[in-house]
Amino acid sequence: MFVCWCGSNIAATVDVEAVTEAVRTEPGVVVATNSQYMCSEGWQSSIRNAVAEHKLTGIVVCACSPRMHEPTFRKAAAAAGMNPYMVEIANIREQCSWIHKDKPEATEKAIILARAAVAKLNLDKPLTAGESPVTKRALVIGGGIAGIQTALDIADAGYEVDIVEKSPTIGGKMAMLDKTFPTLDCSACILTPKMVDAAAAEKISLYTYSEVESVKGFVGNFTVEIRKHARSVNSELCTGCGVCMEKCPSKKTKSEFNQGLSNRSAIYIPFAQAIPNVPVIDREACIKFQTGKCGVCEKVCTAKAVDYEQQDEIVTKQYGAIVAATGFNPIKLDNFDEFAYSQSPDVITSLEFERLCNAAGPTKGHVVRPSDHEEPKTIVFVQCVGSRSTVDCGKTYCSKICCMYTAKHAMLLREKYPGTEVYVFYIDVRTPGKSFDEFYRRAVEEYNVHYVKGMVGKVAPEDGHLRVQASDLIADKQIIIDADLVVLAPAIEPDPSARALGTMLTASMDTNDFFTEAHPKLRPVESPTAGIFLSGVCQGPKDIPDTVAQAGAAASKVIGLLSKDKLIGNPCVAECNEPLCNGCSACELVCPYGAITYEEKPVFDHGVRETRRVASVNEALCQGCGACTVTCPSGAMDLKGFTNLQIMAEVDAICR
Amino acid sequence: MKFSYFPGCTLKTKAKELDSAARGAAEVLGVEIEELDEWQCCGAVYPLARDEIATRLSAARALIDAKRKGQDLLTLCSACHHVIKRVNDDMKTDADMRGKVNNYVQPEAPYEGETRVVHYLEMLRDNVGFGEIKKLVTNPLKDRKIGAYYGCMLLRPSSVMSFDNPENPRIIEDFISAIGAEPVIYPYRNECCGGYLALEDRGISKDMSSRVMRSAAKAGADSIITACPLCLYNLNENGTGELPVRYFTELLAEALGVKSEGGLARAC
Amino acid sequence: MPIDEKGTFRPKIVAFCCNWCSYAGADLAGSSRLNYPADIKIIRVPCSCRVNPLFMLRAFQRGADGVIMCGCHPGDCHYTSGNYFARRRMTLLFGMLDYLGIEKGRTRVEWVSAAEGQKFAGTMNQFAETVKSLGECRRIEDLRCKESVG
Amino acid sequence: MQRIRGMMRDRAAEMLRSGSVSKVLGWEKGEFAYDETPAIFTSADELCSDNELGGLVYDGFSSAMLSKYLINATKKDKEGKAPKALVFLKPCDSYSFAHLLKERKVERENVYAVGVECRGMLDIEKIRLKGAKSIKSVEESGDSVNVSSFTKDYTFPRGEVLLEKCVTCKGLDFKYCDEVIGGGNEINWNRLDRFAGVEMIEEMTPEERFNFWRGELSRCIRCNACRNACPVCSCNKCVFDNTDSGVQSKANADSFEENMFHIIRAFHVAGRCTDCGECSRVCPRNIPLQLLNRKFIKDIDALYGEYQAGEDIEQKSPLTDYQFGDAEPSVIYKRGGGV
Amino acid sequence: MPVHVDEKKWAADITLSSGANVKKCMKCGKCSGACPNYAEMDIHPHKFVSMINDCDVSALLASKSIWKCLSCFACVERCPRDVKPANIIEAVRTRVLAPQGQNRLTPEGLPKFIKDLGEDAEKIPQQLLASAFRKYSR
Repeated sequence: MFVCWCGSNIAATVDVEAVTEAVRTEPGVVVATNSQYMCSEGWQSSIRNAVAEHKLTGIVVCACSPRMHEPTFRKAAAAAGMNPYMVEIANIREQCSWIHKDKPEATEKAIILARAAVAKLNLDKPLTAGESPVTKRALVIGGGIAGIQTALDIADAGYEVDIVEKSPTIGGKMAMLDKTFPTLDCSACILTPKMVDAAAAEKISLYTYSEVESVKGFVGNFTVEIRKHARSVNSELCTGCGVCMEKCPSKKTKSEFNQGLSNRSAIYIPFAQAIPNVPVIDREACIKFQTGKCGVCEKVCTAKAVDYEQQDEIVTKQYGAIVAATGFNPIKLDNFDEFAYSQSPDVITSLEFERLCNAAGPTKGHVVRPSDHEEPKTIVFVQCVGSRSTVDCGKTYCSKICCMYTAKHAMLLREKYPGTEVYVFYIDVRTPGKSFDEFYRRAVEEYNVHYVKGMVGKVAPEDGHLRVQASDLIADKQIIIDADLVVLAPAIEPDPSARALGTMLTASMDTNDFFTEAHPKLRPVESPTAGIFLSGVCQGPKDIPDTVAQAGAAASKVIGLLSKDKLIGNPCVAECNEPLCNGCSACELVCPYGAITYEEKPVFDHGVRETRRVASVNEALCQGCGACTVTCPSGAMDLKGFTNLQIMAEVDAICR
Repeated sequence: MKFSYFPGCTLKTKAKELDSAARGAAEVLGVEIEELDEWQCCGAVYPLARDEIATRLSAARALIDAKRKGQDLLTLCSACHHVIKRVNDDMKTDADMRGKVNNYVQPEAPYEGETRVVHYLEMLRDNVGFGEIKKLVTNPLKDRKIGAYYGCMLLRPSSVMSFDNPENPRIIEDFISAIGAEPVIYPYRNECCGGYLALEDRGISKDMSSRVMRSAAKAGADSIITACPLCLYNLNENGTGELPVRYFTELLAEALGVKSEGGLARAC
Repeated sequence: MPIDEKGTFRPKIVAFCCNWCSYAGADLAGSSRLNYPADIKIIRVPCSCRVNPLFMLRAFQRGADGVIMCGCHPGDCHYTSGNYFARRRMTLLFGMLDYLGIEKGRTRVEWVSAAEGQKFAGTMNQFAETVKSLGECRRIEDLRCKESVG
Repeated sequence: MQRIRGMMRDRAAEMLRSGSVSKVLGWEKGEFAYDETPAIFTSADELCSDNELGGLVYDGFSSAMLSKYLINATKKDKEGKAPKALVFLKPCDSYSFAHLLKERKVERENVYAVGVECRGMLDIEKIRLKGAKSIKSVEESGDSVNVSSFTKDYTFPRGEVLLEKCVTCKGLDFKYCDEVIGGGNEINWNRLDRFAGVEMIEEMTPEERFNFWRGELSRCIRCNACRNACPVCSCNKCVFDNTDSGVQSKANADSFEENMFHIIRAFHVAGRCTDCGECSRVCPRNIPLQLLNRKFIKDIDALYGEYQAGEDIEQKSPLTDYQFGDAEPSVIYKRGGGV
Repeated sequence: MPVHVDEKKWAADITLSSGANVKKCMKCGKCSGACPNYAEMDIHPHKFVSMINDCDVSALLASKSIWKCLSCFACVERCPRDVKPANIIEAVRTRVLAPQGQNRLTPEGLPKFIKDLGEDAEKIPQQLLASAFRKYSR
């Protein structure tokens, strides 16, 4: 029994001496002592000495949360030659000293917690963790900048990596952007080389127009089914000449890539630099698929690549690690019609504005009103549309990127069209980041953008203008602006595919469907589920620099995992006491991992040998949740490390 | 289809045509309307203060009466609808209020917001169906360009009223299409007409009502319809006068070929 | 009746917390220094689905005055589905305890995520208050056990 | 009944003679006119004999359920071969049979299941309570029951002397039977709602509920009859007998401690109980144990949709299944009565 | 900032009666941006929220804005934080009307308004009178 002071963290409200004395007489306790910092190297060696001297078979540490130092003490026990799972921790810091002010009360509770830990330890059995091999290949889900960067870094370390992207090309949202803040360099110029690298890298395989269908297995040994949607074009044969797109008679579909600001053909490549440079047929829009008549693309294709018969294909592959990089979307603005988004074509989102600005966009970079293609003279930007909102249609968080890209948009407008008046309505301008605030100040000071603190209350499309009614909180007045173009900065939200993927990966998500990290500060790129890593906005709003940094961090974690030949498993797995097993299958039904199977087995029960149908646990698949143990009517299923008797012993110790 | 019906004071006096046209149309549509036996004025404005009980009682009584009959409560006047629906929401969600009101009214069983409050327009949309109305129209109002005026009370606050998208509603537009006319969308259809300020400060009502009417006229409407007697009064008396304003039930009755005393006789 | 020097009743409360969400939530409550009564003692389990209704009965039998179970929010279970099973089990158990005449306020289930330290402390304060107001739970307790232990 | 018995005998004897089955599970006469007991017949002669105790019988006292006997009757021998048994099942017994199939306690191929018509079983206690003592014989004819004792003869309306479990009969359908003898799935007696008893308790105050159960459960003598009769309680080794389970039996404990046994047992069979009512029927202390199980059934039906164990063996039982939108445990706080 | 004791209590009363949570306000000003009668007001919707938060109640009680708010709920509807400024304005108004003799509109005073309207007076719907009395008197 070792009691830690944690400096004054514990010792200030818990009388550690009293705790030490109180537990000394508990059954099984041989040594009881306390010290300043149990987790320090010095004390860990004293633990080692005590183990050797008193031939200890188990240790109870009264200290901070086991979520903090359980691994530390287990290592110390192992180093002392003990079974590392013969360690129990009584949490007398987070769950005692930090929350209670009254010293006698806190001390009493600490003693009870220590007793419960002793009671549990007395029933602990040495456990041996199983080992499992590591498949040396990684899967990256999502082919935006986050996924591309992660894959490049993993491949660079010499491991194979597959990217699964659900749209026909990699590139993601970054491919749609015009310039990037705060340097104003062209987005395509810095992204395209990376896309090309990803396509060319020997270790990287791209699965575009594909989705993850199912995920089974566990860290080091995932089995993933990937559905390759039928492109209707044979990628091997296609030369990417583009004749099919020119000749296609169905040209009325809104271009997803251009945010609906232009139309595309039914057979299409989203944009010129798309990778792979192979078109897909949108079967909903294709005349051949809808009516059976047409077939123009097949006729004009000299490479004979068009294949109407192509079917979806399921590819099954093994991976050691999976990276989620599913990215984001701006929220739908249906519930923000006070800004008239669905009532006027001249009210646009910032992503639509990016396409209007972009030289490769639908207007060749001319910023014009979508309604009449006139150059706007007065432009109003509205910040925080749906961000920082506690009403149903909004998001409670700050979307982080809008302040900076709006400053960029305003600046670009004023530079290109010096005759324009540009207003930005903001609640706060948030610019933490290197050279960010300077960038925003340039917009105000050098480019004369009108920043107004206040919110727009209504946009009324009238007489070909947009009558913007807003408040100016500094001047304490309501202002009316007749604008030609209104640009809304919508909140960003995780891609809708993330939710289903989270369930498949058993990776936890927060209430906004962002993936949760294993620790918000110390393990920001790992999911709490082993073997699942997070890259980019799927974990939380981020700009490009942050995304690339996180992508690299996720890659390094993956590389660390793949570099191991074997993984030590969790020994706290379910175990079937065969003579007790009824063979009823209840446990099999509740196991989320398919770790339980039934076998006909000889069973010795009271000297009788019988062949019975009994449950058998695959220790490599079992994650140790314990669902089976409770559902088992006969008590045959138990969970190592958290056995029925152990938990009841804890209950008894607490209640006595 | 049978509904309890709360007409409200104004429909018994200045807005008789709103009421009579609604009853006439309902007959054609096969909707039975049963006026509550003893209703009292809803108070016309919803008491925002949470500590006001007395001003909620008449709405609560109407709701309890409808519950007793096991019927949904149909309303027509925007103000009545607003008040009754919000009081019902209080009864559902505010335990404190619920206790106090029940204590006052002493119904046989405590009322907990069980009654569904349905506006006539919602009834047309959800119970009859605009498609069905289209079929029953004998006198489609062709070549008419009509601007729907929602005002405030039907739509807001949407969390309670849940009538339609509060910033871009379509129920009256769909109604206009159903009776064969062309709906005209204009940006001020959900902005205030000036409301009760008409009594004290007519200037404000004039500004606001004129803005609404101008906005509709600019968008190409040849008339405006509404469900609210006060909106109709303000637009007619304080608007620019460039467009006629009618109750939506009048046009419904007209389209369904219902003969009515008074209402339809008015020229517009 | 366990009564402290100040003469107030000190209930015994057992809290089962799943390792991934609620136990972490409790840790967060701790590191945020959010106070709740020392009467509450937490038992760590891997998942709320590990909590056998038997454990709760055992706690009452051994003299607990209240038992609370906390797990990940529905949909967020680390093991995908554990809390769904736990939810059904506990709902039925609580219904049965109520049916046997045990006060409803002595049992509770609350979903607390790792980020909800505030909620954890709030829940515990509220629960302890309720249990305290109900007084000592004599009903289900096995008196013999108490005597033999001590 | 005589006619049905004849058909049963003919059919069973034929199956035994042809070797299609090696044993028949039925009922034979007991010491008195009303205490028939389950019996295993291995020869046609034994089955058809009409001497004092021998021979297959079937009448209003054949209430014991035979389903559970199949577990042992069809157990594999040393060579791993399982005998095939014919079993007679009343409608409610067939649900329990189905449940045993579902939990793989009995393999379908080892059983030839014959459903037999049931018109509700008789309750000797009720007959006694009506004044009939020293009963010599009981004859059933139509809707009346003729009881003759050594002193006097009585006639009772059948509906008044039915077993409690039959008064609240859940239906006369047969599940998973190979054939049915007799039939008619119309209940022709005055049936009470099976949840009426549960509702009555639910309407009590917590204090009353507690006192009610304390009164009932304190009578328990831990004879284990309920457990032994229960078709769902078929564990190889019961947790109460297992010294490693932490809940092993504690005989002679404080009286109310026994409610732990019954709560745990009720929870163990929750979602699996077929509502056969054997627990209440066999209890020598007349504890209404079925009211515990029915509480779970009622809650399950209300919260997770109607579920009848044994109805469909492919269906997941409610406690091994879930829905995202399931009710939260806090629903119980909304129920009336107490805090 | 020292706050007058009574004002603190008033602010608490008003907050309670309004059912609004002024602490949730993030000072974006959308309420005032949405208000259709902003020009007529001396103190604007967003300031009602912040002044209640600061317990600066006397100024609000004297404000003419409470008679100009139309209860059109545009501010309530569009507030991204669900603060309900209109409820606060209403709560201030009820507080002003609460003492005896503070009614802004009385049955005796009504004929004057109606006379002002001239021959239009007969068109006034009941609804207008009822709502005006509710808003201006107790």
